Amino acid sequence: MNLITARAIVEALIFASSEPLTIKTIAEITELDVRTAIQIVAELVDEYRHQQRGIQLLEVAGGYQFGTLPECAPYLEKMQKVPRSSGLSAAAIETLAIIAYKQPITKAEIEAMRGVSVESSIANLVDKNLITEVGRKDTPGRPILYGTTKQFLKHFGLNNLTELPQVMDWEKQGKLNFEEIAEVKNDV
Amino acid sequence: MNLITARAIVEALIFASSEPLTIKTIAEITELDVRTAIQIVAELVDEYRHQQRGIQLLEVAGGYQFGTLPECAPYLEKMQKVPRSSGLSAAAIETLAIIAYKQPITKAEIEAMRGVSVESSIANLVDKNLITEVGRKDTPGRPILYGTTKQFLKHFGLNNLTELPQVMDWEKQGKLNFEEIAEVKNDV
Amino acid sequence: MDYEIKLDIFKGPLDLLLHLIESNEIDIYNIPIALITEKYLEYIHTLQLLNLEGVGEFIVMAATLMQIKAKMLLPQLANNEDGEFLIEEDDPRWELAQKLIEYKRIKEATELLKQCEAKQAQIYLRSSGDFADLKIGAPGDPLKDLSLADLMKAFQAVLESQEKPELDAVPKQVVSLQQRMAEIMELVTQEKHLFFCKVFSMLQTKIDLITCFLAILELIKLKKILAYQDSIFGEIMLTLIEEEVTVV
Repeated sequence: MNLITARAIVEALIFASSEPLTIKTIAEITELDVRTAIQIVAELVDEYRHQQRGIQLLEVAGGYQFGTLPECAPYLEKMQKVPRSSGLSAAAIETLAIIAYKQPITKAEIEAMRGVSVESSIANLVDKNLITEVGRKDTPGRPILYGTTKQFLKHFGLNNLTELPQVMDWEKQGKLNFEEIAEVKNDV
Repeated sequence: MNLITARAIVEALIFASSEPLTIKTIAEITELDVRTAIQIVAELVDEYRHQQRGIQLLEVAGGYQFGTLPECAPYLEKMQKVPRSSGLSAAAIETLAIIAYKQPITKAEIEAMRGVSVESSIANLVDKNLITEVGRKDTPGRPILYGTTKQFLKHFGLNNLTELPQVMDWEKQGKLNFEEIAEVKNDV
Repeated sequence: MDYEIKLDIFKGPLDLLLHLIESNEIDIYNIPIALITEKYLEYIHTLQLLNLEGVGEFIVMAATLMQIKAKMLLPQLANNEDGEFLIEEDDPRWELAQKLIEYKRIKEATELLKQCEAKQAQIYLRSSGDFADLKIGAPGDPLKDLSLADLMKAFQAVLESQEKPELDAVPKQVVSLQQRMAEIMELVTQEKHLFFCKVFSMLQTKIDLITCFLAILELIKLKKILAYQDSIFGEIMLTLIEEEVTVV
């Protein structure tokens, strides 16, 4: 397998995968070493970027995925056969924001912050696979701790949680730093 | 819209469409005349063909669609088989199927059926809350009995386990075979 | 109808309160509690008239506001026996102010997240279409694309892979178990490593298959041969046991 066909294979793999493909998986499947895989992917990203294509190679949720250019969106909207994800309600996205920035967090903690019941928001978000149980809090009743999923990262176009836009003076209050969360996630 | 961006838009449209895209639709959405649309698509087909990519632009069912090169198929097949960190591997699905139909069942009994160690499959399924300990078998060593969880039922939209679709009455047949085999043995 | 829309705008009591504070240009750390309570109750009253769902949560906040209002009326010295200055935390409004500030940040975070979402919504991903056969399980939801039919199929596959010999109605003994055992011993001696399936490949009738299988089992039991696999899903191999070797 020379470098040109390796590139073609990596391109085909990323193209065919319905999920962002990690360097690790790419290396595993192609039997390339990780460094070569990284190099090939970087070359592909560059190529797509500089060829004025309608497609770009994106880094999302810790992996690589093809997507269209935002500039093409008005035309794509006109196309009927394009499945779009349904939007979230205002209440659900507020609950999701709290979970994203404060994870891991319990339902009661979110309710205290929002001042309303978040039962249905949480059910909705779990259903959409944007949040998930990440553990139990070591307090009486051992309430469920929620965190965001890989799908969350994908939905919001983030590579990892550190890419969440900064909210002034807020992150500091988080109970776990993001690297730790990332570790927990990977173990799940 | 100059020709370069038109090409990018056409590329994005074909990429994002869930069905082969006809020249007519492309022309309609881009508001290009049909001749220009044909020309752009032909250029794209050519470009993909001559750049040693892993993706090709195919004419399928009267429309255009991206596909991977046949040469990449072995790698794509391999990708399917790579166990994903979060999805269930084929092995785990098989183990889950056995537990669903044969519960309560011990690890050793599952291993006897699958012929391989199911240690990690079981750990994975317990972790994902699809199976759980339901008791201990009254045999030496009192091995753990596994059964499916409520979440399992919920996912498959079942009210209870009796609603699992019937698979050929295997229990009965199994016994029958053993009896018959025993008979053969006695005959020897 | 008009109010229903308003209720939708305010995602909860904190949202409403924050709106009242901001629209009246009030300092969050120094809320004129009487004024705010009055405005808040006005709004709640309309909600109650409309008998809409979710009013309960707004009423809880109303109670909190009135409680704070009552505390504000108490002589401050009651809580301050040593004659020290009141520290911020002793202000009955402190907790509410903290909550509101936190909620303001939540709103900010929500806005930022919405922007991310809008930006990502501009990017279209490939529809799975033609590649349905290359579906890869989605993360987080291990069962995402697994249907009941898939589960059944998996189980069926297990069943089919089981030793499931069927017998002729009238078993006719063609080759005896002893004969078959001797044959297998011969084969294994010749080939050293014999493919398990190869032993069966020459056999035609079901009864022969069974006899052969039993012969292998018998030989394993007698520690004459050893059955092993190179890898988990590898072919089963048969080999001769020379001396004392543990049987699998």
